[in-house]
Amino acid sequence: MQQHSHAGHAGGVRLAHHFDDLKQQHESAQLGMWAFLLTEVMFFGGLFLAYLIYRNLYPEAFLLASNQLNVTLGGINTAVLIFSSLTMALAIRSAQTGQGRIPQIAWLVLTVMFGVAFLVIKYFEYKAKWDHGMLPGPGFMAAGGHPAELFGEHVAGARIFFSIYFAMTGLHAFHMIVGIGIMAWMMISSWKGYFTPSNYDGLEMSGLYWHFVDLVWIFLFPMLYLLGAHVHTGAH
Amino acid sequence: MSANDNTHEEHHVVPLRHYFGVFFALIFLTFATVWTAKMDLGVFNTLVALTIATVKALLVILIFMHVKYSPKLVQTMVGASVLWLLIMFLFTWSDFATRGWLFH
Amino acid sequence: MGNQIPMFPENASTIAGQVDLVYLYLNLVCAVFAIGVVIAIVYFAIRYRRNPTHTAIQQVEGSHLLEIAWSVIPLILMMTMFGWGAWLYVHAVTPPKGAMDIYVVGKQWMWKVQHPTGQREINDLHVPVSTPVRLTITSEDVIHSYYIPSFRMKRDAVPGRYSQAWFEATKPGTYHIFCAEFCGTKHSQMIGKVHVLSAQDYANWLAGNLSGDTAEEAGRKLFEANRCNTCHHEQSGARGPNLAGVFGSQVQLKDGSTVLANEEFIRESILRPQAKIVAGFEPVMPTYEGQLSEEQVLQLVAYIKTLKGPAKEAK
Amino acid sequence: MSAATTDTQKPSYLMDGTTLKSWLLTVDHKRIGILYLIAITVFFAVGGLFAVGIRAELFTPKGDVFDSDTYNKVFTLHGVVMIFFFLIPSIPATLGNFLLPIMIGTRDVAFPKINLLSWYIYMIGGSLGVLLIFMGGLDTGWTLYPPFSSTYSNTNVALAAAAVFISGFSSILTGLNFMVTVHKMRAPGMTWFRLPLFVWGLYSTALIMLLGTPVVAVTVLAMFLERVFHIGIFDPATGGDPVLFQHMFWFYSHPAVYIMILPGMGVISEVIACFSRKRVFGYPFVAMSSLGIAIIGFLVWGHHMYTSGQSAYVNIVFSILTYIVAVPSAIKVFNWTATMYKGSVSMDTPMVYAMCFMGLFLIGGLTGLFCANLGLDIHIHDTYFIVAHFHYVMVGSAMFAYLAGLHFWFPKMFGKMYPEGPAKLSAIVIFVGFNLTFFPQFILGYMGMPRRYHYYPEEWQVLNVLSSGGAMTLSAGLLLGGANITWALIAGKKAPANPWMAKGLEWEISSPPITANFEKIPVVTEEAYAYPSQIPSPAHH
Repeated sequence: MQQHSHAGHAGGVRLAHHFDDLKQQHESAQLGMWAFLLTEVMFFGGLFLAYLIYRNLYPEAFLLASNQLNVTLGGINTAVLIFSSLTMALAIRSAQTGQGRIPQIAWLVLTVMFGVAFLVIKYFEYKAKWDHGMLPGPGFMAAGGHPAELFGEHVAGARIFFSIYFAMTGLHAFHMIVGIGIMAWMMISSWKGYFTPSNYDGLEMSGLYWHFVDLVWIFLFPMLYLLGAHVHTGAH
Repeated sequence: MSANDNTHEEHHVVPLRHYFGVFFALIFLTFATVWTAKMDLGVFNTLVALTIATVKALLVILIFMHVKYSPKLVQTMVGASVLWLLIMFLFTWSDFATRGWLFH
Repeated sequence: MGNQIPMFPENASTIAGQVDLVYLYLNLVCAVFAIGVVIAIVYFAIRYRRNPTHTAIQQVEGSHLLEIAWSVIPLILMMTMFGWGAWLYVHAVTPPKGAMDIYVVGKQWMWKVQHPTGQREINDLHVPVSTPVRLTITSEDVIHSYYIPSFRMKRDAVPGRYSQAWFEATKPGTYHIFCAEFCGTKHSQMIGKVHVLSAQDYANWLAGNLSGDTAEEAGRKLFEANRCNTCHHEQSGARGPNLAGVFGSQVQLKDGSTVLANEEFIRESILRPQAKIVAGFEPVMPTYEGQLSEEQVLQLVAYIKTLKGPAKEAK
Repeated sequence: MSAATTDTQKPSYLMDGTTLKSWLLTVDHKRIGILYLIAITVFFAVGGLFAVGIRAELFTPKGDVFDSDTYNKVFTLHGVVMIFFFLIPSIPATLGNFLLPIMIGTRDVAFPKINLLSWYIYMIGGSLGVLLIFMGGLDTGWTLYPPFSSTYSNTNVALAAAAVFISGFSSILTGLNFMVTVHKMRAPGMTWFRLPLFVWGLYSTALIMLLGTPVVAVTVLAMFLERVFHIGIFDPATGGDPVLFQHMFWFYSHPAVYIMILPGMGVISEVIACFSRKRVFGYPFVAMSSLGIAIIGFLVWGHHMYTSGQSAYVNIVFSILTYIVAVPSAIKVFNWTATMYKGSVSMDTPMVYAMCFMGLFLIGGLTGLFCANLGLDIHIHDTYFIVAHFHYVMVGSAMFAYLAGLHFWFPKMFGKMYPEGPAKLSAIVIFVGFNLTFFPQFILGYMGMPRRYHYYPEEWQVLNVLSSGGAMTLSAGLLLGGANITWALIAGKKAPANPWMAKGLEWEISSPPITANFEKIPVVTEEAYAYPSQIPSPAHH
C-alpha cells in the first residue's frame, strides 16, 4: 500500500530525478501499480483457494452457513461499492479534463463517503454475527451454543465457512480502510493542485487500488452471501 | 486499441456515457445475480453467479481501470494474474478431486 | 560399526531391490554427465588458460544444433527416469489383493499398532516373512510419517484421514522404524523396530501374545454398544443402509454419484455421516466425531469389513 | 564508450554524505545495497552459528550439547534465518540492488523510496526474527506445518509467522522495483537481448517474488489466525485439511528455491564470460532458460508432497513436470562449459568460486533428479538425502555464487582490491569443507537417517562425524574469507575502474561509482560480453 502512495507522491510533485521524462515516469508508476495489484490478486487468491477446496469438501455446510448471511445488506454494500467506483472514476476524469481541484475533491469526498458507508454496514453485519456466536473459535462448536443448534451435523464445515468469511471480508475491510486513508491523502494533494491533465499519476494509481478493492467484493458477494440464497431454512 | 502505440493510449479520456453505462450495467447485474441466486438451479446456481461476477469484473477492469486503453504489458499482467490463480486452483483442486482414486 | 561404511540399508522387501536399481541407474546416468562436464571444465581451464603467448581468442556465438542436442538428450534420459520411477511408484502404492491388514496410529511420540488378530503393540511391529501386509495409517495429533528404510517404505500419518501403504518382507530380521515427519520434542525418539519373523516364529509370537479381542471382535462390541444395529439392519424400512457386504462395493449416493466403500469412506460415514448420503436414505445419523478414538474407529472399520452379505443391490 | 576517470569532481556514492542519517534515509540504490549487505552478513553469521550448533550436537548419536527441545529450536531457527533472512534477499537485495540500474544504464531503480522502504520492512521482519530467538524460539521446522505449528507447538509460532509475513513484503517490493526498472528504465540501445544475463536472472527472480510471495504471506497469515484465534482452517480437529496448507506453502516455497538460485546463475554467467573473455555461449538460450525456470518452477510444488497423502495421480503429474524443469538448468550448465571453449581462462578468485559453483551445482541439480523420482523419493523423502540435496543447491550453489559475485564486484562497490592469495585459499577451504559436510549426508540419507533427528542410531556415527568435521572446516574457510574482505575494506589497495578488463556498463564508470552512476546516460551500441578476439594489454593487475 505504501509503495502505491509513494508512486502517487512522486508523480504528484513533478518529474523525479531519476526519470528521463513524464512519460517514463507515468509508465513506470502504472506498471508498478499493476504489479502490486497482481500480488494482491495472489494474496486474496490463497483464501479463494481455501474457499474452493472447503466448499467442495463441505457443500451442505457451506449452503447452510451462507444462508446465515444477510443478502440485503450484502447487496446494498455491493451497490455502495459500485457507486464509489463510479465516483472514483469521475474524480480521475475531472483531473484528466482539467476541471480544477474543486470537482476532483468533491468526487473524492463522495468516494470516501461511500467507503465509510460500506464499513458501517459491514460493522452491523459483523455485530450481528458476533451476537449470535458465529465468530469462529473454540466456542463455535460448543454443544448448546447457537451455531451448534443451527448447523447440527454441519457445525465443523460451518465453522470453516465462517473462518473464511471473516478472513476474507476482514482483509477486504482492511483494504477499504487503507483506501480511505489514501483518498484523504489524494484530497490534500488535489487541494495543493498537484493533479493536472498532463500529470495525475497519484490519483490514477489510487483509483486502480480502489477499483481493485471493489473487484474483490464483486466476487466475495456471490461466493459468500448468495451461495445458499436458494435454500430456505427459515432462519433470518 | 493499438496497444503498441504508447503515446496514443496515454491519457485516454473515457466518455462520460461509458462510465455511466458501466455503472448502470453493474447495478443491473447485481440485481440479476441476487435474483438468479434465489432460484434453485442446481449446479447452475454457481455457474450463473460466477458468470455474472466475471462480466462485472471485466467491466470494472476494462473501463473503470482503463485496461482496455492500457499498454499491452499491463494487459499481459492482468492475464498473468488470472492464469497464475488458475494454476494454483487447478493443481490443488485436482489433488482433492482424485485422492480417492487408487490403482487396481 | 564395521570397517567399511555401508552405502545401502538392508534390502528386506520386495520393493527394496527395485528402488535400489532405480537409484543405481540414476547414479550411473548422472555420474556420466557430471564427470563429463567436470572433465570439460577442467580441460578447458587448462588448455585455454590465459598466458602471454596465447592471446588470440576465438569468439563462438553458439550453436542451435548443440542447444537442441543438450536439451533433448537429457530430456529423453530424464523421461526414462520418470517412467521407471512412476511405474515403480504405482507398484509400491497398490497393495495386492488379500494382503494382511494392520492398523497403525501415530501419536506424540509413539506408534500404536493393532493386528487383525487382536494383538497390539507399541513401537514394535511383528510381521510374517513373504506375506503382503497392508498398513492403514493415521494419527491422533500432528502429522507423523511411518518410515521403514529397509523396506524403502514411507507414508505420512495425517490426522483426520487414512493413509495406506504396503510391503512384503523378504528377509527375517529386525529393522528400524522411524518417524520421518517432524512432530515435536521427541521426534527422533519416535522410533521402533519391525521384526520380520518366519511363518513358524510368527505363529508362536501370535500365540504368545494373545490379547482379549481381535480388532473385528472389539469392533463388533462397539457396534453393539453404540446400538448401530438399531438403524443398520437388513429388514426393509431400516433407517440406515444395510452394512452386510458393503465394504468394497460401489455405493450409490443421493446426489447420483457413486463412491467406493473403502476404509476412508466408512471412517467418514461414522465421523461425518452427512458428508455422503447413500441413495434412498435420509441424513439422520448423528456424528460420532469426538466420541470414538482413532483406534475405536479402526476397530469398527475392521468389523464392518467382515460383514459378508448379498449387497448386490448396491450396484 | 570511454571509461570515466576516477578523479571527477563529483564524490563517489560512499562519500556523498557521511552522516548516519545520510545512510539511513538514502534513496540511492547503491547505498541501499550496502545496507542490505551489512544486515544480511549479520543474519548469515547468526544462521551459521545455529548450523555449527547442529553439527556439534550430531558429533555423537545421543544428545549431549542440547536437550531435544533446544535442538529442535536450533535447527528451526537455522532454517528460518538462512532462508528468509539470508538466502532469499542475498543476491537480489545486495548485488542486485547495487548493480541492476548500473547494468541497464540508468540512475536508480524505478521507485527509490520504495526500495528504502523494503529495507526497513526487511529490518522489521528480521528484528522480529531476532526477537523470536530470545522470546520462546520456534520448533516447527521452517516449513511451519499445521497442526503442529497451529496447535501443538509450545514455542512462539505467532511471532515467527509475523516475522515471515513482514519480511515477505520486503521481497515483494524488491521484486516489483526490479520488474518495473528492467521494463521501463533501460538506457537507449539497451534492448532485451543486450541485457547482461545477471539482469535476466534478476528479472526472472522478480517475477517469482511478485507471483509467489503473496501466497505464502496469506498462508502464514491464516496459520497465524488459527494459532492465535483458533478459527480453524487447517486443523483436522475442526474439519480442516492440513495438506491444503502444504499446497499453499509450497506454491511459494518451491519457486522460492529459484529465487535463491536464479540470481546466482546470473552471477556465474557474468563471471565465466569475464574470465574466459568470451561472449556467453548460446546467450539467448541462457537468458530464456531463466524465464523458463521461473515459469515452469510454479508447476512443480507437489514434489514436496509425494508421501503426504496427496493423490497418486497428481504425484505422477508433478513428477514429470519436475523432470521438465530440470532441462533449462541443464542448458545453463552446458552453455557455461562451452563458454570457456577457446577462451582465455584466468583463474582469479571470482572464477575459482564460479568453477566450484559449477561442480557443486552439478551435484545439487543432478541429485534433484533423484528426489523427483517417485519410486525413489518415497524412500529418500524427509531424510538426509534431501538435506544434502538442497544444501548443495542453496549453499553449494547460491552461496558460492554470492561469494563469486561479491569478489567480482567488490572493487566496483568499494573501490578497493582484496588480496588474491587469502581469497583463493578461503575459496578452496570452503569448497573442501562444504563437500566434507554434505556429501556424507547423501549416504546417510539413503541409509535412511531422517532429517531433523536429534538422536540417531550408532551405526551412522562415522558419517556424521565426517559431516560435522566438514562443517567446522567450512566455518573456518568462511571466517578466513570474511576476514580477508574486511581487511581489504580497511586497507585494500585502490581499485581501478575496470580491474578485470571486463565488459559491461558497470565497468565503464568509476570505482566506486558516483551517486548518479553515470556522468551522462550511456547509449548502448553493442551486445553484452562483446569481448575482442585479442587480449588488449598485458597489464593485467
